[in-house]
Amino acid sequence: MSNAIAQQRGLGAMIWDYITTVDHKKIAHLYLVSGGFFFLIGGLEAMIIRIQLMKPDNEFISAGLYNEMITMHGTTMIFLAAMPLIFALMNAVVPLQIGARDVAFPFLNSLGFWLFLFGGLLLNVSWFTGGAPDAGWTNYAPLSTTSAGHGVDYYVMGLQISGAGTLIGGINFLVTIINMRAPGMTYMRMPLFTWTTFITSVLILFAFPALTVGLFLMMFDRMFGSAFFDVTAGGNEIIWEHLFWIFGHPEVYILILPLFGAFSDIISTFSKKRLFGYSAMVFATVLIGFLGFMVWAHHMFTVGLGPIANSIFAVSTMAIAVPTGIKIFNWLFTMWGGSIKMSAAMLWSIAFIPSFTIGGMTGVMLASAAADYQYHDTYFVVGHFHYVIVGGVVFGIFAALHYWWPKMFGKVLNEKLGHLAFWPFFIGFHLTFFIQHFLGLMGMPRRYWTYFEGQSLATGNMISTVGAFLMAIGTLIFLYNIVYTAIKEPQASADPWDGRTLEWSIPSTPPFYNFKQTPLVRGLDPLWIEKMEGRKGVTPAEPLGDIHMPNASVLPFLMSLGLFIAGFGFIYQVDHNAWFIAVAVGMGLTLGSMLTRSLKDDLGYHIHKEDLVEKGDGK
Amino acid sequence: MKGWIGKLRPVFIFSVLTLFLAGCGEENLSALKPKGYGAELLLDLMVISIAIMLFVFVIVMAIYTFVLIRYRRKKGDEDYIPKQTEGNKSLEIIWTVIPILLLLILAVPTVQATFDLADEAPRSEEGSITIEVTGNQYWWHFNYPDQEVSTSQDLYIPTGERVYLDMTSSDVIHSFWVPSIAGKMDTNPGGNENTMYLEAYEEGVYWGHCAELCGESHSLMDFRVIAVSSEDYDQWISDMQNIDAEATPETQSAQDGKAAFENSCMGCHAIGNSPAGVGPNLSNFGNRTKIAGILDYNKENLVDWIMNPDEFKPGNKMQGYNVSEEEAQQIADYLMQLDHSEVTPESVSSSSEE
Amino acid sequence: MTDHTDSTSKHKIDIHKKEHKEEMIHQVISFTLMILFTFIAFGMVILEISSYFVKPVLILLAVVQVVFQLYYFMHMKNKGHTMPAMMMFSGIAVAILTIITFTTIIWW
Amino acid sequence: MSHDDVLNPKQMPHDPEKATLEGKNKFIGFWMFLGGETVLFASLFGTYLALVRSTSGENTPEHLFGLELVFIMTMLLLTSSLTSVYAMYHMKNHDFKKMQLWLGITVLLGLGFLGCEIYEFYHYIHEYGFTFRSSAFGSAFYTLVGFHGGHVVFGLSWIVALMIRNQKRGLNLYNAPKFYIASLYWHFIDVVWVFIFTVVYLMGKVG
Ligand code: HEA
Ligand code: HEA
Ligand code: HEC
Ligand code: CUA
Ligand SMILES: [Cu+2]
Repeated sequence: MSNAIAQQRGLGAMIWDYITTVDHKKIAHLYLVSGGFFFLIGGLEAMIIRIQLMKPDNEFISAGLYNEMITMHGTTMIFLAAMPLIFALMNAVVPLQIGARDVAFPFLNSLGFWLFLFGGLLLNVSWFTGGAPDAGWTNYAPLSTTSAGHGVDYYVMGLQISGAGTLIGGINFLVTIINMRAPGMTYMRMPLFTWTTFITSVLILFAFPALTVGLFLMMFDRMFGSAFFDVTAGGNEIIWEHLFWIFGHPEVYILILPLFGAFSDIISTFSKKRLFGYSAMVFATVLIGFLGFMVWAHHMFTVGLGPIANSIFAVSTMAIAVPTGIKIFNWLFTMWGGSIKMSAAMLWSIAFIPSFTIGGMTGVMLASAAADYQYHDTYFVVGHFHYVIVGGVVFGIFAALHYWWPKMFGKVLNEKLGHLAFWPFFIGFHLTFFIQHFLGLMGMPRRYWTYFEGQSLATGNMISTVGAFLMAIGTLIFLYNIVYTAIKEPQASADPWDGRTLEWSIPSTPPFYNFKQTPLVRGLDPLWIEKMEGRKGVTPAEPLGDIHMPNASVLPFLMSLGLFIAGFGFIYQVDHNAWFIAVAVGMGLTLGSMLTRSLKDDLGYHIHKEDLVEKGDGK
Repeated sequence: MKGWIGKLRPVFIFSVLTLFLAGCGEENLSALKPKGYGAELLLDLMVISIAIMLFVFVIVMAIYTFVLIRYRRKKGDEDYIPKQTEGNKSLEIIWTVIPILLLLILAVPTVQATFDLADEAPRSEEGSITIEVTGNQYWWHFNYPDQEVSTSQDLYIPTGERVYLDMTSSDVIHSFWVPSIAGKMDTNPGGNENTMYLEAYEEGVYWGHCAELCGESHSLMDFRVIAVSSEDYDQWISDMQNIDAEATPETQSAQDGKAAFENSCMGCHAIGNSPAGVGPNLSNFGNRTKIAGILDYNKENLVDWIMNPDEFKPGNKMQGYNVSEEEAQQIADYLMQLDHSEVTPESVSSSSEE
Repeated sequence: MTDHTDSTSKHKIDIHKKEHKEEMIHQVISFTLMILFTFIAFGMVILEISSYFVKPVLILLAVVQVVFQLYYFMHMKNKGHTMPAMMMFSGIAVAILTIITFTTIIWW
Repeated sequence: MSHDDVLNPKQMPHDPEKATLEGKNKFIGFWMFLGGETVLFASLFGTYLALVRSTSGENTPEHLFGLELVFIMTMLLLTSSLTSVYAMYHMKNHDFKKMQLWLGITVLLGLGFLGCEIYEFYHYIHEYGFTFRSSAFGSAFYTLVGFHGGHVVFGLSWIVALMIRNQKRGLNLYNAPKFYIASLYWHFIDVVWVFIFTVVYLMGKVG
């Protein structure tokens, strides 16, 4: 029986420990490192894009490579950077916030991670095997179905595998939040980050199947000769667009909602105030999630759906501004009358409010269906979505990382360097993307490899590129901060921010079983309540007892590896039948691991209460 | 929607936009300088929406600035514990209802404009012009079915009149966009035909772009809309109808070029009316201002293009023929004298500059 | 759960057995109805009744059958199923939206 | 509750499938999964409905489909749904033998269904030359019905694996949730079939 206490037995042991771990806190580390890695790759791709567009008639990279660059930039950033970073936060924080010892499905949690990672690796292998996907991250048919080479096949297989991982992760969080809450933690006492994780998981559950089907159809068309999107055989290319956006629009709320939650927690902590309008915030989250499913066709206003459909989708899209506005105002009024501390985490959150508001407002402008005939597929749209994504999601990830870093790694990120990273990134962000709105209106379509002298687009693009470099500088300072903190900063206390929620009631970093005794929750912001009543920690809900823990397992890794191998088989069987061997080997590995999992009992093990007492804090 | 919005527009553009940029882009490329009905309608709509957004933004920023200045933690206040307010019903109602009202103000003109731009009713009237637009990787084909005239790359339309477009694609999805005259519309392959209309106010040459990613040379799939007076338009149509594809060119070089062209190029290119083709229709190639939509129009460039099209438009479909440099020179001579009409982009831009 | 004394749990088991029996009866009834609906559905098609009428009825019959499956066979009517029910309904809502789209605003 | 209790319950509780936390998690988690599957199949149905008229040549739904076989398949699958209900009934009464028996019957009925389906596909391909690649309708038909068939295969393998694995040791609190969710899966397969025979076959026949 493996012991989950990480022992310092050298690098090999540590790697093995991470490969087999089912501990949500370690899985959070895995997500963070791989998501961070992909963020750097996506950022590098963004820099190459910006360098190419720096001046008119530039030929820094070729047109074909440029299309691969934007496709991989969009795909990497959305699926392989933003999503995993969000999953890192959810894994690190949600079980602690609800007072749980573990997630509902530790094994599946690990499987979800490895599927994502192998899917992402598969996608990126395409760079080295003759060309990355080049049909845009939206992969519209028939451009994608007719794209030469195997790039799009990698897109299909890579996203299919990592998408399965995301779906599994989503179900895990749903059940964790439904079933694993500590006594007294009613739904209306859950911290906002937990709430938004919950709604996000619901969105994942209902949005990803549409992508799954879309990818299957794309796979069949490209690899097995079916005719879904092939108009010459009676197919219809618009089906892909619908399936993609039925998934794609909820996806953007999957990205932003968890960070709305993180901002809520951060803003209330650093204003020393309870979140203003808690129930309205919860309601707004649910409403955004709900409306998020009825608006996808706003990405298709120019497809020719007709004025009736366009009008309906325009109005329903605009409706989302209402719950989002509720949130913005509630954050403002949380700070109102508070005592605002400008920590680095708070700085990112403060910067988020106006940035996201601008992005949201350009969103509403886009929602105006007829006006979108001008905006659509121009840099105005690029401006819009980077404002919400970078100004919302990326700012949010930075804020949340600063906030929860002590809980994840036991040290507070250096505040000075935190501020130092913020300013170039913030200024660079506005320089890069604000000007793009005007470029769009001045007639610059998106996904343009180059533009010409004499179109008055040069100055704007130059400014935009300069801004991107500033963002890169900010990112590098942040990376430096991580290293600096690891070496120089002292161990953090359990509650460095004067926190309000349960994660701050246990040591930083928490013991692997999280809570020695399950806490009793007596209201919203349980730790704050206890502190106000003069107690040190949270009242336990049970006497000290044995703790049941799951076993580590290498099977999730093997299952994902199997699909990775089978992925190559599917991609290349078009060229040669022998590649079906890879399919067989890979699927054999995956199905064999699944069978092992299902036939071998895995009952976990117990930590005895005597051991808990001896270990004191579990440190 | 004209009226007050119309008056607001110049003021607005002047005050806000010029703040950020010296100009608003190229005269005939920018959506901010409308020269046609659609673009104007849409700019009005944008102005309404920007006004609403600015209003909201000012309010948000006012609260924001006040809060940040007033409630920032000060030295000595570290232990101060603020009042833990739960919320406020009337505030909640205010910031729910006011946005709803603002959005309604935006929704009404949005729906109106959406239906307006889809209005096909006048089309059935006598004499209305229909043009079939086909997007191809990476060029545009325009066919005037009623007049039996075809052209590529340059779309001629009369001013002050609605011209209806029936739009499809021969390969992947493209999107037809002339920012200063109208919005954009996708061209779909297969049976999903789209329609839109153009109405240009002034004579002029307007830039058009392909706005949907369609492959390597997506960014090079430019075209032009040439708006001319209705007399000139009629003139142009009749000039085009009377092209004699067999006419013998004047110079010897051009005559040789014609022979070489017929030998190597006719499989894809047509001179005279051809509702569709593998390559652009070259009937009035002598009147172009650009080669393949992007290159400056001169003989040198044309020869280069013929010898090596892939260098200028990566991935384009002009391939599989074999001509020598000399033949290319002759073909260029031939093609450049195919100027059958007095109505040309030059004639328009010179007249509109006066 | 294991700490009931023997006599009460014996009693409980009997009660439960009875409950299970009753539930089983419901399930058999719903099964019979489902079979009946299937007969009607196939019958209508074989008899070639006008399609304007048949199509909605077929859909209706399918929906009723599925309700039986969910509520009786899969116990969604029992307590402890609020979350499952909520998720199924959300899923069904998205499903309906999707299908409406695919039958209306995609051409031909 | 220690794990010895889980594997050797001295006394089975009322709802053995939900008696442990793991069981409860599986139960809720599986329902969530079914919610997702609903959207998955809806996307497939939507695609099918959008492409059902994109036929080529003779091979239209009216022409291809025969109702007799579909009727038999429907009866097999509906009955198997009932038999798996019986199995769960016996599980709740802690009667492992009978549970296994009814699960066995379920599997047999499922295999019968699968046999018919394979025959049907074979028939279309060889009699009519109607394949996955013939037309957009062909692609959509085989994909929708094939996805369902794939679910049947997976469901059957799952149930058989569970039956064999637990043959010797009987019902306990560790495997009860597994049996229960496998049966939920089986019902869901039936739910999907109800729509397939209605939307694909019956409405296809009506035209
Ligand atoms: C995190 C991601 C994210 C978020 C949160 C949003 C939020 C919104 N988006 Fe955005 N969007 C994207 C990511 C995102 N979007 C991406 C990636 C694309 C491009 C995809 C591609 O094509 O590649 C896109 C594209 C896109 C389009 C298609 C454009 C086109 O291609 O032509 C549209 C059109 O309606 C749109 C609208 C909106 C709206 C109305 C919101 C709303 O949710 C915004 C709501 C917020 C506010 C409005 C601000 C706060 C509110 C108040 C202060 C209250 C008062 C306000 C008013 C009364 C206005 N988005
Ligand atoms: C989460 C989503 C996300 C994020 C964070 C970003 C971040 C950025 N994006 Fe991107 N973007 C998209 C999602 C995102 N983008 C999508 C979906 C598209 C559409 C794609 C399509 O059309 O299909 C797009 C398209 C897009 C375009 C339009 C391309 C075109 O249409 O032709 C541009 C152009 O400026 C751009 C720029 C940037 C920039 C400058 C950043 C910056 O914020 C990046 C900042 C980060 C860095 C600068 C990293 C710094 C680090 C280093 C440089 C060190 C590297 C070191 C090592 C690797 C060791 N993006
Ligand atoms: C296989 C088909 C094919 C052949 C053969 C071919 N072309 Fe082309 N041609 C095209 C296509 C396709 C384009 C449009 C390229 C683009 O813009 O993407 C084109 C564009 C052009 C243009 C620019 C048209 C414009 O409207 O600006 C010229 C000029 C031209 N071709 C001349 C020739 C000559 C001369 C030859 C023979 C020596 C030739 N082509 C042979 C397919 C062909
Ligand atoms: Cu055609 Cu882009
Ligand atoms: Cu959207």
